[in-house]
Amino acid sequence: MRRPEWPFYLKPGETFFVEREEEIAPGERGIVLVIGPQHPGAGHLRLFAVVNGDVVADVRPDPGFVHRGIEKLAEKRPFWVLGPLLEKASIMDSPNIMLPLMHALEEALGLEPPPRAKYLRLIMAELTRIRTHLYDLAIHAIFLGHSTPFMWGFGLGDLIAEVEAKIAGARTTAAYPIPGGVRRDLTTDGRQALESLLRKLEAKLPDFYTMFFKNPVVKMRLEGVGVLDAKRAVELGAVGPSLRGSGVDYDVRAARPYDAYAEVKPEVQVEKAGDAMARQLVRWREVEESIRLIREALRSLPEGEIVDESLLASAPNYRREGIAGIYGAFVKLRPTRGEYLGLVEAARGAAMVQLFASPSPTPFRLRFVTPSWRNLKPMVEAMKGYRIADIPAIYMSFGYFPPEADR
Amino acid sequence: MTSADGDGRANGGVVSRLRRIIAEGGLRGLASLAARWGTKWSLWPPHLVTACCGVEVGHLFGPAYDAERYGALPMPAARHSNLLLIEGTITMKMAKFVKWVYEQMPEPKFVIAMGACAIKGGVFYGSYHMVPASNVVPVDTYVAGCPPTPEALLKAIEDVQRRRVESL
Amino acid sequence: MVGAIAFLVLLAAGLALLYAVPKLFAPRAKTKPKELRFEAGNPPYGRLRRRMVIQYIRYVLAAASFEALASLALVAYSTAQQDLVTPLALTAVVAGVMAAVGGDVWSHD
Amino acid sequence: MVAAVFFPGLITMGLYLILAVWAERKLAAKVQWRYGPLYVSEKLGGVLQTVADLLKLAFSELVVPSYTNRALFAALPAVVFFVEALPLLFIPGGPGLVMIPSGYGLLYVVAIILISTPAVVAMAWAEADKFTFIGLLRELLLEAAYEVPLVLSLLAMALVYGTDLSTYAQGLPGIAVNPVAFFVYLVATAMATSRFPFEIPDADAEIVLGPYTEYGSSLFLLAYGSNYVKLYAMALLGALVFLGGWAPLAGIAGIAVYILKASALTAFWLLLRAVYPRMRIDQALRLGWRELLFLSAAAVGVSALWRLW
Repeated sequence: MRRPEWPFYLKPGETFFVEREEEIAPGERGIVLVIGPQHPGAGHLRLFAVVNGDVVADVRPDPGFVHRGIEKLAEKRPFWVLGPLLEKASIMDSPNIMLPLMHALEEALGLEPPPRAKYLRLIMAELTRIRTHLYDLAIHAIFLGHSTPFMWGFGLGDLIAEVEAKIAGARTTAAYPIPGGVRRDLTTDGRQALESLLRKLEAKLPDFYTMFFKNPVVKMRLEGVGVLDAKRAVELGAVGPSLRGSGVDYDVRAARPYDAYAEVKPEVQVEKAGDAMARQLVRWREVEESIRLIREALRSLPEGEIVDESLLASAPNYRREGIAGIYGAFVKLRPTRGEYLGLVEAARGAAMVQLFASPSPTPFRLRFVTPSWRNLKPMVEAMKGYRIADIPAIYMSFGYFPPEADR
Repeated sequence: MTSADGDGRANGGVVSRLRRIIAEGGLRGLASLAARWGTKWSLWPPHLVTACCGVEVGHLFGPAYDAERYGALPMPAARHSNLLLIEGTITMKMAKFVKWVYEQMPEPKFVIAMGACAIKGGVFYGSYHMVPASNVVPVDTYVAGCPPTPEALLKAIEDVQRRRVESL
Repeated sequence: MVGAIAFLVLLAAGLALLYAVPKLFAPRAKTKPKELRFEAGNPPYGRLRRRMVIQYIRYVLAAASFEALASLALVAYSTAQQDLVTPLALTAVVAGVMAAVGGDVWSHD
Repeated sequence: MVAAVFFPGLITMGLYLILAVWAERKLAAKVQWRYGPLYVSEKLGGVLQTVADLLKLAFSELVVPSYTNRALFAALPAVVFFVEALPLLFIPGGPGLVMIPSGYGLLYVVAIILISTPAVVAMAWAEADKFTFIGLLRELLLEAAYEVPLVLSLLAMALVYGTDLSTYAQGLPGIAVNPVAFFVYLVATAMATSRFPFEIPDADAEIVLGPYTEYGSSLFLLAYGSNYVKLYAMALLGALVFLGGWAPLAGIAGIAVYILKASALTAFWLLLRAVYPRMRIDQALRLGWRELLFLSAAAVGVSALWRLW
């Protein structure tokens, strides 16, 4: 078999951004633990943790293991294929993480999704919010060594994935929203699948709650661990459940409603404690809130088209060709020059796209700010002063997802 | 059930097959048979997540697909694992560690490259910060998809079992 | 006694067999990373400083002293069959000391 | 000789190792809406999975890194395995079915259980990497947490039955005499064999695999298997001391009863994996030196009352 030569490992020293241990840990005290990238408690992030006995004195993060250059690649791609590129940042949360781009593009192209599309976006966004929260809870459980909620979380996530596949066409990366609408309509089949999914979730979620949140050992591990008070969380720029877990009442869906959130109003979930448990409780309540939102949106789902009328007018073959016809219409569109902003509440927090458009199909520049990137600094600050065993517990309470952070 | 059993039946039962193996290869032949059978049903991937395909790997070991049925069990460290699951994009920064982990794994070892990114780049084709998996480690099986479904991964595990392990 | 010796010899033989099997039959490919210490996928970083976890030293001290008392109670009882006083007194010492100083021991974490 | 080879000796020990690992995976899978190991022997529910893992590990490359003391690195897993198996010398498998008959069997067993932790510590020390060093410290600290309650709970039983293990199968089972001591024994054994809420020394999300991190191939088998040997010895001891061992039967049927009781205890310890995450080391230490210590002291008191009454 061919054994290709890869020269990197011959020069191991160059893999560290801090060459010498002494620069991180001055003096003789403690050891520097290198956690990651091949470490079961860190995923693809590397943490240099200076531990003084069992207490973490300092943590230096080394992100960038999954930096694939999404922002740079976006400058070479026409706007109608940017969605699938940006959704790879957070694939289980794809409708949410793509939405800011869609909002920016719609503004640049002068499109406006019809009401039905807005509601469908909300339904899919909330569905994947549930899935992402369950993912974070499941991974948090396995980081604590609790394999049962891990399995249950992924089992329920699989049910959601199958319904996503039914509605949008793919388990994880469906690229459901498109500029000016959504990719597929909700059929009767999809609606039934969605309703039965919600019933199943409501039947199974209490078990998960008992196993995870009511478990005495989980309480011991999470309560009072990784505390960030409201002031500190805001200073460090935490977003999403990490911010709301510290008692700050901020949710983009409520503060700056987009799509159908103006009509289907979410209730912002806030916890005061600011510890790992509070952040996960916020996630849990948001799961319940999302189920309510989906129900409400399904009840008041308006009839009508799922893409903008003007697009339909310029794509006469849409009825015959389906969504491919719309893509034919995109080719003829050109964005107006200018700077556009999209800001939405993704599952892990506020996601923002800043689009510098020029009258060519490719954007001049695209800036993509993801919630995990914003949460990196608070996460690292929250780890200081706690135990080695708390590192994974704090890590996943922020729902840190490296592909999302590194883009 | 397995091709080994199928062959066994075709050649007149397990006992006569064992006798034939011992006659042909002696102790070494028997050892190789045991090693192949054991390795086939015990492919342990180390915990090395390279990119977002890790989400579907989670589902692979979740209740719906349950790769543990095939004997695959995620392991924390490289020293006691033998199946490297490359979960999507390998960036330049990660490539060093993929190589390092691969080198740390004891022989015999197998590699499954998962997802369009690991094959040629996928949606990130042309990025300045990534390499295809085949430039870093010798890949045994590729799984297409972005991300591949867990079924496809199960298929890849079966493929490694049948095509690679049994021909050791 | 024959049984005990047979057990020990057979066990040792079994364990030796487990060393022999990979030595004889396993494939071998020496690479540099295999020779170095495990560091979560990284090349070895920094020195290994073996420093005791000072935060919990009080528990080690308690264990070192009280384990002797508890074991002594067991031995004392087994050598003087009807004597209940020694084991009870020693257990009372262990529990009493911990009850007296425990608040201080448990609170410093 | 029967005791050495059949029960509680080598053959039962080997079968226990294979079945306990399989049962652990199957039981956890059952709770987690899964099948667990299956296709390796579909008709038998995947019971050969452990055999396959064993063969896989034994036939894979034996890596002994050069940065450490190679002889110690390679030898210590076997030493640990050997030491963990030593309590079996003194545990009777039935009336007269014991390798070394002794009036002080309980004392020997306790002594061996207490000296086995230094062997694990030595193993982790020989590996000499940061994660194993932390695993070593946790092993030491956890021993500090469980050993006094464990010794006291066994002392409580000795106050009632004496230290000759073969007398424990007569009369009332220990659980009826002193349920407090039984509870302490359950928790202390979960700590001693690092069962789940106390799987602190080899916490994979924190310190990779603690003392087992560096071992592959048959070294991993020995190192990891030693844990289950300890579990086997502790399950047999618990079944004898607290559940009456082979009582009420004798002979082959008695052995079956004894194995059933030990399996029930084992299943309890294995199922903890599906129910609890792991604690932090300071929490385990506080538990050991507060709740568990006073419970075990109370157990000694209960036994003294029983004797006086």
